[in-house]
Amino acid sequence: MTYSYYPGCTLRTKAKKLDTYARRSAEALGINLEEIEQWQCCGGVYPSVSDEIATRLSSVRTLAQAKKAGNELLTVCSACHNVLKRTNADIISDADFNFRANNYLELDERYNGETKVVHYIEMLRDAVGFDELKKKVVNPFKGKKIAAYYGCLLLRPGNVMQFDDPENPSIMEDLIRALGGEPVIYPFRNECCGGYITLEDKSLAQKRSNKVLASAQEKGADMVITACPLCMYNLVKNGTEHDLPVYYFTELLADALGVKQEGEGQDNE
Amino acid sequence: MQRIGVFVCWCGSNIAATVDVKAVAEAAKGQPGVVFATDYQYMCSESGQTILKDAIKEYGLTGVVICSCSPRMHEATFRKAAESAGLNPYMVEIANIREQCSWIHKDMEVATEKAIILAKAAIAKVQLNKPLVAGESEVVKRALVIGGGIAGIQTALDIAEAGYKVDIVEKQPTIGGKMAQLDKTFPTLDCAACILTPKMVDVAAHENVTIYSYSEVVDVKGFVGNFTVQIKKKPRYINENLCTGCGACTEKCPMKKQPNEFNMGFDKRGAIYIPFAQAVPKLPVIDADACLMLKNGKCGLCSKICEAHAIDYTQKEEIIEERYGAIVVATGFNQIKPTQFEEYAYNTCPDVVTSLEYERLMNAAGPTKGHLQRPSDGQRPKTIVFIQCVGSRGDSCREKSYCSKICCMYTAKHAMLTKDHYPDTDIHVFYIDIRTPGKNFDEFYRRAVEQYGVDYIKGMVGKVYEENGKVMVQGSDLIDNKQITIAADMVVLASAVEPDPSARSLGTMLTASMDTNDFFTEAHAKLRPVESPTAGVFLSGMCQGPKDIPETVSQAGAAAVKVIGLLAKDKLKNNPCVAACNQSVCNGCSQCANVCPYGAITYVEKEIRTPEVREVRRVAEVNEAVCQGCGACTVTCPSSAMDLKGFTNRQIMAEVDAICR
Amino acid sequence: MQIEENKNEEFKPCIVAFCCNWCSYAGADLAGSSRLTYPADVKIIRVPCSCRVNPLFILRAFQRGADGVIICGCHPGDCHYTTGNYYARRRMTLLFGMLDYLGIERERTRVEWVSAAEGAKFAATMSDFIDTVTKLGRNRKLRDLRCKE
Amino acid sequence: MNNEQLRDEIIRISGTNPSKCMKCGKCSGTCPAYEEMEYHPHQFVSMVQKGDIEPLLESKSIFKCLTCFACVERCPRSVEPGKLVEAVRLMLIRQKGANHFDAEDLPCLVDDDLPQQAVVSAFRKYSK
Repeated sequence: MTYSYYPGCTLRTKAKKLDTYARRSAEALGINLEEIEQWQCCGGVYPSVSDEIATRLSSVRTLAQAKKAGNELLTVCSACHNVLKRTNADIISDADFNFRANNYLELDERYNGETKVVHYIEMLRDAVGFDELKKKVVNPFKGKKIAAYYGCLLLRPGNVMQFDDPENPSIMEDLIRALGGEPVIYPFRNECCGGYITLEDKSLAQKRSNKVLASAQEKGADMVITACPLCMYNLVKNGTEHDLPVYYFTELLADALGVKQEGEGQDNE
Repeated sequence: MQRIGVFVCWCGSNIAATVDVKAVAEAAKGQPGVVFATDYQYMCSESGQTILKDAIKEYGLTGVVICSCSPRMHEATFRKAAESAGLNPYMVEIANIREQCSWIHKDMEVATEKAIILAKAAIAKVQLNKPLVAGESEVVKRALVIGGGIAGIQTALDIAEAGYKVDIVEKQPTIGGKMAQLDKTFPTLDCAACILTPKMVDVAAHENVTIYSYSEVVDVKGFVGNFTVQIKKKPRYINENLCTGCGACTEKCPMKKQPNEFNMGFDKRGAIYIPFAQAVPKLPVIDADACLMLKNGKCGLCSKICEAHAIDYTQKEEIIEERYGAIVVATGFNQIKPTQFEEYAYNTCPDVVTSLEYERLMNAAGPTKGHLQRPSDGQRPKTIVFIQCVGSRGDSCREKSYCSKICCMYTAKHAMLTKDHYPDTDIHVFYIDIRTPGKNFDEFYRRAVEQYGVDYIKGMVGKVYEENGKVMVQGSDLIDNKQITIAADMVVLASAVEPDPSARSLGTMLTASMDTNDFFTEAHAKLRPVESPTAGVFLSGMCQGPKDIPETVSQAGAAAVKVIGLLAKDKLKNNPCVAACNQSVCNGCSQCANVCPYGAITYVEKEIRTPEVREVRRVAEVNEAVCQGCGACTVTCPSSAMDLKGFTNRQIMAEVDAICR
Repeated sequence: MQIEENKNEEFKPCIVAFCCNWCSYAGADLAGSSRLTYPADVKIIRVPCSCRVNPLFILRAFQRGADGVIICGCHPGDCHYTTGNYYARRRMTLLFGMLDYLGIERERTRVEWVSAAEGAKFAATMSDFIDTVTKLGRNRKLRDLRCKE
Repeated sequence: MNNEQLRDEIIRISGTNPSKCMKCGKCSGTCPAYEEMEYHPHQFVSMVQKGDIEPLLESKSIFKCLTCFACVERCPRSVEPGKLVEAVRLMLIRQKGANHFDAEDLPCLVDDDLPQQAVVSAFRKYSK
């Protein structure tokens, strides 16, 4: 199985772990990731309003490139996933945006939303299968109580993202089970960590992140996993009232699959 | 050539404001056959009808066109008026220039032009109309009520009291419906069981009533006055004639772990069970999915205990066929399970319940004997939050678009009853609007606020979550302009009501139309609220829309009156717009009989005499009492022998021509 | 004949709608009582059931200058006469295929299911159909060859 | 622009319809940045509906929205208040010299671990 892979800018720098382990795990699972050539930043946040055209163009370009390769487009970062998937939905449902974006980009072939955007976890569920994944686990996280942190971007808006039930998701919990851990369900797993507000109002980001961690801790979590570099930053840097370790889900995955090399200890521990 | 009169109605300003009625009348005058044309303010009024009658006599009219509202509205009115003036009623045609013209167009010129075309089409049709005489058919003097809740019980009782036979079909093992599950009823707080159970006994004891419990309607054929219905009796595995209802079998059943539906799953019942103490008929039923004997032939304990030898594991499903003159739909409602609204944590937190579940938790005959205990740990909740409008009044695909109507009142009831039992309970109600339009309703709600000190918070809840053993409710208080979080012990969701899912297939069987929410539609929203557009099918209770008990009971009575009015007739006038065979060109190919959904077409050997031929051959004959006039045969006939009276090929072609020209 | 196109006059199509009495005609009434507007180019003929619509009526309409014909019936399974709309659906499938073969564009004919409760759908369907036919322009394939009075 | 024009412009930018609101307040009941906002999500809806945009443009509230889409997801009437907040913010920062965020401010805000994503997002949200 081959996917067009879109890492996104943060995975090249601050969130190298998210990327490295995603690639290594994919290899172990027999999934081929072909990085898209000359990809551009997705823009970081989806512009919610309908008259923002330019800010969505780079995403359309990425989507069109995946279409050329004929593969589904795989993302790992929640934010990139949200922006790309929603932009793709807009191309399909918003004729005005489709018209303007295509006219502006002047691609070889008009892009009409042909690419399917898939998140890495969806790939694990649908292409690999959690049962199959379980069979390939060599270092199960036995007895570990792991809290999945979805944040807002993977799930919302539910009708576009169609990732899971936006209020009561279970996909990351299923992943944790497949890796041998014990999922911890806590109410703030789908509430915002504060996101980019850390630059505008640090105290608000601290408040939100602490709230998330407190909720996970109250339900007995040993660690938290996330798919988003910004959530990671907020939970670690702003959620200072709690010392729950936070990992990228790919790191756990690589560890469980035995492809995490010696010396790459869980440095958040 | 007909002598046609054209009457253009203003409908006050409804038509006249957008259609130049004078111009329409003027244009009609120039049409072939039109000898008289006029306009009037309200054609349907007494004086409007007089104008029509006088003109028929004065001008010797043989055909009439009324340009007015939809024929579904007043066709019958005008036909009756014409008949009283000596004209055959089927010589009247309506041009719909209100619903299909003046109300949908804004520009006077455009609307007038269209109205003239519609008038011309109707005139062209009337040119070809022929006087029709309606036949008659027998009325079967028996009614069927589908659903045995309070609506069905009341309708059946009223029909039975008038002296007609009536059958109730109830899919549950007992009648009583949702009302039997309720504790007290608003706004008088009388006990639901105390007012319902005597009615259940009355209806069961009535000599004119037959109850088919644990049964479903599986097929409906026929038409008003003469329906043939198949009822499937599901096996109870109990011989009804032998069983004494002692209940000994239910006590000894080893499979005691089945969730009890009547108590919303809060306690358990056996595989053989009587739904509740006052069930009617008071007979046990065996849950075939749980019974060891039925599943693998091992056990048979209940059969050994039963002194009356009433247990019959071999019982099979039975189909009963019965004929009815009228059918009443009383299929009721369900409260939705708010699993789609996980922001309220219904799935994840056991102490978040729906209001019907709360009703059972409060009920003296319920799983906790009336002691309020929260489901998670059996503790008495000290702080309770009620959330209104869960799943109602929405616009997204999750919610129902309508107001469920009863929630405001039952929540006030729950709050007061809880405070009555446990005065130290803190009660908060999140509401969007309080809707109390009913007699003594607002006073009731005010009592909850003023006397009982229930805290009503205008705002909606954004998230419910569990934290440190409490149910945290985060919502907005719009009056104080604050976001608040209440640490509650229990949360009660007033989730939306929806029509019972069985209604959908029933609607198809009855060819009774439903709205987009699967509520049955009424023949007229204001003037015929208890009749379905399908003749002979009547509506009672929640199957037509959300309503409370008093409204349900009054609608049930109204439906009964309509049924009685129908059954009181010995004969019904048929629709004369039925198929007719031109036997001189019929070749007896049988194609029409194949497509006829009613079996109205038979074949006879008949001598055919035309100028060219004189022979005996097989030709089609239409049974006018059975034909419903759909017209399927007319199109299928290869020799165009079949035609539909009132909608003949030539008439429709004339309309097409008039529109296209 | 081809000069006609150069006229600046706005093209107003002539559209015939056959509506069954029980669902679609009632839906049209509901569109009216809800004051949902749609263009006046469509004129409705009431028939008891969509299965009453003889293909000849449609041919006749095109022959007499209609630019589009739409047939509206109850949703499948909801027919007042139980099965009428199924007959209509099959007959129209055949007829539309034939019309297409004759060069009358597929878009000029349509079958739609509109229930008595779907006033909004009725108005939207009509607007959309009128829009489609308007874009196609005048129907010239079938014409009345008789001498005009 | 007068109030009506302002309202129409916000509706155009946002692509959402505030008159669908039934004033239930669920958006404000769900908003994680509620305490930090002077005008709360439900007020955005009602004020936009009235054309009362000026106070919103002047308020810090437009920079407090986390774009977490909680109100968008949970709004029972599909009003999606988050889009209105975004539209008001855009109306402001699209004006010349109205950038809320300057590249010069950045160095003192950024620490070693801050992901690029945050910087990109913040510029998207706060500047043009």
